[in-house]
Amino acid sequence: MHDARSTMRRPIGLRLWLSGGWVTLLVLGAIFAPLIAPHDPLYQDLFAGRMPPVWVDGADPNFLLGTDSLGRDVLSRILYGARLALTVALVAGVLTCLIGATLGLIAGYYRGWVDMVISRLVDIWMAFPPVLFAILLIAVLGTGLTSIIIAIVVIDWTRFARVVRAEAMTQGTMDYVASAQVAGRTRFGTMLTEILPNVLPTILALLTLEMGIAVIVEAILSFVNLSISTDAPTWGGMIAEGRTSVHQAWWVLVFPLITLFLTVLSFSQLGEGLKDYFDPVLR
Amino acid sequence: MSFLDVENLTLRIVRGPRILRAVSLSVDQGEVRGLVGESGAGKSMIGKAILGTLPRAIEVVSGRIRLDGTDLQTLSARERRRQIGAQVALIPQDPLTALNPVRRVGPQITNRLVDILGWSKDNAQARALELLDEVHIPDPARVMRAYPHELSGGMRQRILIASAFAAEPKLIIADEPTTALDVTVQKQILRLIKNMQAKHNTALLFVTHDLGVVSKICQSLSVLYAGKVIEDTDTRRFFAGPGHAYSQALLHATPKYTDPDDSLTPVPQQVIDAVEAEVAEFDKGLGA
Amino acid sequence: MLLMRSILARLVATCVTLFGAAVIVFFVIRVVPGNPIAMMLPPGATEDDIARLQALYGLDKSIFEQFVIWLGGVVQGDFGTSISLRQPVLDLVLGRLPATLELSIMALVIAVIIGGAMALTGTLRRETRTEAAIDVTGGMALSVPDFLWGLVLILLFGVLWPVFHISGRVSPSLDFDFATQFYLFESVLRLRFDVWADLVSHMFMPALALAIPLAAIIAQLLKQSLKETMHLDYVTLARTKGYPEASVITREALPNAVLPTLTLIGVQFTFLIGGTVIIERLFSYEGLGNMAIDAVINRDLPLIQGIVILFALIFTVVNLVVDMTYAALNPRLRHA
Amino acid sequence: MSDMIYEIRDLRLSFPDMAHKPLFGAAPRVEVLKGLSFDVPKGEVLGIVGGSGSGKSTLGRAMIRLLEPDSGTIRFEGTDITHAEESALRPLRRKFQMIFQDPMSSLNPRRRVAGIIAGPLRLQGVQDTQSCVLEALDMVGLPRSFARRYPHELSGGQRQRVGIARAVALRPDFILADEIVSGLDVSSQAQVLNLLEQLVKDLGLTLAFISHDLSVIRRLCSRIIVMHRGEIVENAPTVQVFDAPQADYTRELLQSIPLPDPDQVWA
Repeated sequence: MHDARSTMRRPIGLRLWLSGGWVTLLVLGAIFAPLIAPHDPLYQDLFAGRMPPVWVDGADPNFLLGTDSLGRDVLSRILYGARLALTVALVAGVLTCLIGATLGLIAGYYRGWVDMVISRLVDIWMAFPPVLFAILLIAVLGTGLTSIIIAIVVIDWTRFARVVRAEAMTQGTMDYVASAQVAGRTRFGTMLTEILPNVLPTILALLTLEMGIAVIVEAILSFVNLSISTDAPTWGGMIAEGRTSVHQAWWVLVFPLITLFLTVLSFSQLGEGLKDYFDPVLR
Repeated sequence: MSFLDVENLTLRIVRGPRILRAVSLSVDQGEVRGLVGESGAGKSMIGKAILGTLPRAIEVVSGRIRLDGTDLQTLSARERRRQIGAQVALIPQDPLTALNPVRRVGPQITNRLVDILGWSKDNAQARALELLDEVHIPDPARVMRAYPHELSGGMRQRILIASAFAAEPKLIIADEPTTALDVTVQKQILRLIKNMQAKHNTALLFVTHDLGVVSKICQSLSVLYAGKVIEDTDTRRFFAGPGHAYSQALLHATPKYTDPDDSLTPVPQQVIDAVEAEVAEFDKGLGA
Repeated sequence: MLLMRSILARLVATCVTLFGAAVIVFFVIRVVPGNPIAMMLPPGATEDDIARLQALYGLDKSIFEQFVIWLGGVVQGDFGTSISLRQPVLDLVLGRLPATLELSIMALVIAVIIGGAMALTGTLRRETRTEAAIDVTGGMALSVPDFLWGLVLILLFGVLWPVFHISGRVSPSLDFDFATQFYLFESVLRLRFDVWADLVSHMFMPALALAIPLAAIIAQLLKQSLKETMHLDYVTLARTKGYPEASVITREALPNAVLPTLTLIGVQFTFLIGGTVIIERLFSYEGLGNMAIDAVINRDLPLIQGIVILFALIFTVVNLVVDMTYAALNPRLRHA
Repeated sequence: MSDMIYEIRDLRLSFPDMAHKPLFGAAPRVEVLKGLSFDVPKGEVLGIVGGSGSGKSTLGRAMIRLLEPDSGTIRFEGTDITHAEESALRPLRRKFQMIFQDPMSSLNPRRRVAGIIAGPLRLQGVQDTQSCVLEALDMVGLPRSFARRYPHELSGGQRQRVGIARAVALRPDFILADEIVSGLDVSSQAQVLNLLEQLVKDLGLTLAFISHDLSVIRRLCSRIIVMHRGEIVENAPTVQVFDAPQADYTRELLQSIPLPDPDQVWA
C-alpha cells in the first residue's frame, strides 16, 4: 500500500520561515533597541502629542509611527517594549516548561499515586481563572519583572503537565517501552531514553506556545496596570493607553497590537512547525 | 450476461502511481468469486470502486462497471447511489467497527429498507426479525433492541450478514469478513454466508488473502498482484494446478498443517521478478 | 451502575477540588504585605481605630482560626462582608453572576455554531482547498488568545466600522427597569425586543472575542474526530446503503465524533469562563470578572475569596455537567 | 543446574475489572491465567496456541516478567523469578528476550535501526556494539545499510526482522515470539518463519512461539500447548496434537482451519 501521508505532506517550510523570521526580527530589535530606536522611549513632549504616523496628513517625519498622548515615540516604545516582552517570554517560558513537563512526564509514565497527586493538583489549579490568579499573585508579590515571571510559572505549569502527561501515557503503552524493559533498562532510564525523545517535539511546541502566552500575560498585566512601573514602555501598557484614546489616535493602539498579534502568532506557529520538522515520519 | 461486469478498470492515486491495472472480472447470479492477493494488491479497491466508496485520493482513470447491464458511470451520482443501495450490499471486515456504537441494532438493519427503499416501518421490522432468525440469532426481538457493545464479535458479524441480505440484493461484496474472527467462529460465519448466498441465489464477490478460505467458499477466483489480474480461473482448476507461477508460489507459501513436511516455501525471488516484469510491461503498453 | 458510580466519584472529586481551591486562595491572599484596613481609614486614624476595624473583620485572629471561621461561614452561605463596597459578599457576587453567565453562554453558543459549521464543512470537503483554508484560519484563531481578539474586534467593529457597542452591558439611555439580573432572558420574556437587541449589540463583541479561540478548537477537534470516524466500517456501510455524503456525516459520524469532542469542549469552556475576567475589563462589561479585578486592586480580601470560590464552583459544576452529558450520550456507560 | 529453561507451577494472574469497580475499595479481579503448570526443556521450540481471550499473550508476558503473577512459581534456569524485583531481574534479562507482535509499536519511531538493536547491548555492557549490530543484521538477512534507516522506512516483514535482530543480538538462551507473523502476508510469513527456524538451529535457542494459528506452527514447534479461557487444555508433542488430539477444543480448532484444498471435508 502506498502511504497516503506522503502525498499529503504539509508545507512545513513557509510556516517556519515566516514565524521564525518575525521572531528573529523582534529579537534583533530588542537587542539593538538603544541603537535603532529613533527616540528615548520615556521622553515626553506634550507639544508633540498624538502625532499620526508619517503617511497620514499632519504628521511629523521624526515620528515614524506617530506619538502617544504624552508625545512619546510609538516606534521607540515598541522596540523597548520588546525587551521586556522577550525577557519574560524566555525566562517564564523555560521555567514553566521545566517544571510542568517534568511533573507531567513523571505523572504520565509512573502513574499510581504520584499521578493521583499531580493530577488532583492540576484539577485544583484549573479551577482558578488564570487571569484572576495572575492578578492576585501580582497583588500579593508586588509589581516587577520577577513577580510577572513567578506569576506566569505558577499559573501555567499545568498546561505542560496536562499535555505531557497524556502524551507520556500514550507512549507508555507502546511495545517499545516494554521492549526496553525486556532489555533491562531501569524505569527511570526508559523514561529518559524512550519516552522523553518521543514527547520532546510536543514539549518544544508547547514551549514556544508558552512564550507567546507569557508575552500576552505580561501585556494583560500591563493592561490592568500591574506590570512594571506605569511609565516603562510595555506593549500592554501602550495598548491600555491606546484603548482609552482609540477614537482620537488609533495608531497608539494599532501598532503595539499588530506587534503583539504577530509575535503571539509566530511563537505558536514556530512551535507547530518545529514539531512537524522533528517528526521522522513526516520528514 | 453476468450480473456484475468490471471491464478494464484502472485506478490510480491522484497524480500518483496506479492502484488497479485494467482489471476485468465478472460475477454471475448465484456465483461466488474470490478476489485474492497480498496486502497492497488492490483487492479491496475493486469492491470500493463498485460501491462508490473509494478514498478521495484515488481516481478512476478508465474502465466500466456494469450492474445488470447498466453502466454505472452513465448514471448521475444520486441515481448511482440509489442503484447501489437497492442492488448491492457490503459485508465489512471488522464486526467491531461496522455497527454504529451509539445506535440500537434494529434500526441499523432496517434503515436501508425504510429510508432508501421506502418500506413501511412495520414491514422492515418484520423483515429484520425474519432475517435474524435466518442467521440463527436467538431471541431476535431482544437483539434488535440491544446496543452493539452488548453483543459478541461473532454475533455482530451475523447481524451484519442479516443486514446485508435484508433488501434482497443481487450482489454482495464481502471484504475479508472473517479475518478479525477466531478460526472456530470463522468457520460458522463462512458456512452461514455460503448458505445464505445459495438460498438467496446472490452473486458474491469475496475478498480475502486466505487461499484456505477461498477453497471453501468460492467457485471461481481472480488472483491480483500490484493491481493486475494475474489469473482468472475456476477454483478446482486453480488448486489442481499448475496455473500462473505466482499464484502457485502463493499456494506453496500457505501453511498446510496436514502435511508434516510442509516446507513453507516463500515466494521465490525469480517469480516475483517475473510478475513485476509483467506489470512493468503492462505499464509500458499504457505509456506510463 | 457504572453511571451512578462515575457521577458519585466525580462529586467526591469536585468537593476535594473546591476545598483545595479554598485553601489556596485563603492562604495566598493572607500573604499580602499591605494592610487593607489601614487603606480604608482616613489618614488621621489611630492604631486603636485600626485594631478595632481589624477585629470587626476578624483579622486579629491567627490565620488558621480565621480559616476555620471563614470556612464555617461559607458552609452556611456567609461569605463575609466586602471591605471596599461594605455589602455582603454573597449578594455582590450573586448580583454579578448572571451577567457573566449570559456572556459565557452566548460565547459558547457562538463557538459551537462557528466551530461546528467549520468542522462539518471541512469534513464534507476533506482533502480539498476548502479544508486547507479552514485549517489555516482555525490555526490562526487558535494561536491568538481572546484578549487580542477583543482588541482587534474593538478596532474593527467599534472604530473602523462602528456597528456594535464596545463598552458596557446596556445603553443607559434605554431607561428600562430590570427586575432580575438576567437581562437578556428578562427582555425576551417581557417581549422588549428593542432592549434585547441593545443587549446583544453590547454582548456580541466580547462574546465573539471569547468564542473565536474556542470555535477554532471545536473545529479542529471535531473535524479530526469526524475524519477518523469516516474511516470506520459503519460509515462505509451507511454510504453503500445509498445515503448521500452529507447525511452520512450528520447521521452516522457526528453522534460518535461528538463524544470525544464533548469532554474537551467542557475543559475549554472553563477556560472561556476564565477569559471573561479580562474580556469584561476590556469591554467595561459589568460582570464578575470586572468586579474581581477591582477587588484585587482594592485588596478586598473577603470579596476576592468569594469571587474565586464562585469561579471554582462554576468550573467544577461545568465539568460535572459535561461528564454527565457524556455518560448520558454514551450507550456504553448508560447500559453497562 | 537443571536442563529446564522454564519450570512453571500453578501460575495464576488476574487483572482488575475497572468496569465493575465500586466507588471505594478495590476493583473485582478477572482471572486470566487459571493455574498453569508446564516445563520448557532446553532447546525446545514450544508453540502456545489459543483463540482471542485465551490468555496466551498474558502468559508470554508473565514468562518474561513484563507482568507479575498473583501466585504460583516461575523458575527460569532454576532461579525463581515469580516476584523478583526489576533490579534482580536485570542481569537475567540478557538471557530471555521477546519479539513483539506489532513492530510498528515495538520499534521506537525516533531511532535508527542501529540504535534500536544496540540499545539492549549497551545496557548489558557489550563493548563493541557496532560489530554486534552488523552481525545481527547479517543473521536476519537484512542489508547492513539498513542500520541507518528509521522504522517507518521499512516494510512490515523488514521491521519484524529488526525486532528479531534486536532479540538475538544479545545471544539469549530463550526467546518469546508473540504473534510475530499474524500481521504479515503469507509470503513474508514464510520467510520470517524460515528465518526463525534457522536461528533456533544455529544459535541453539529455546523458543516459545505464541500464535492463534495452528497451521503456521506445525513445522516450527516440537511441542504445543493449547490454551482456552485461561487454562491449558492440551500439552503434547506436535505430532500428537495434530494426529491424535486429546482435548475437544483442540479437535474443534483443528477442524476449523480451512486448508487450501477444495476437497477437504470441512464439516
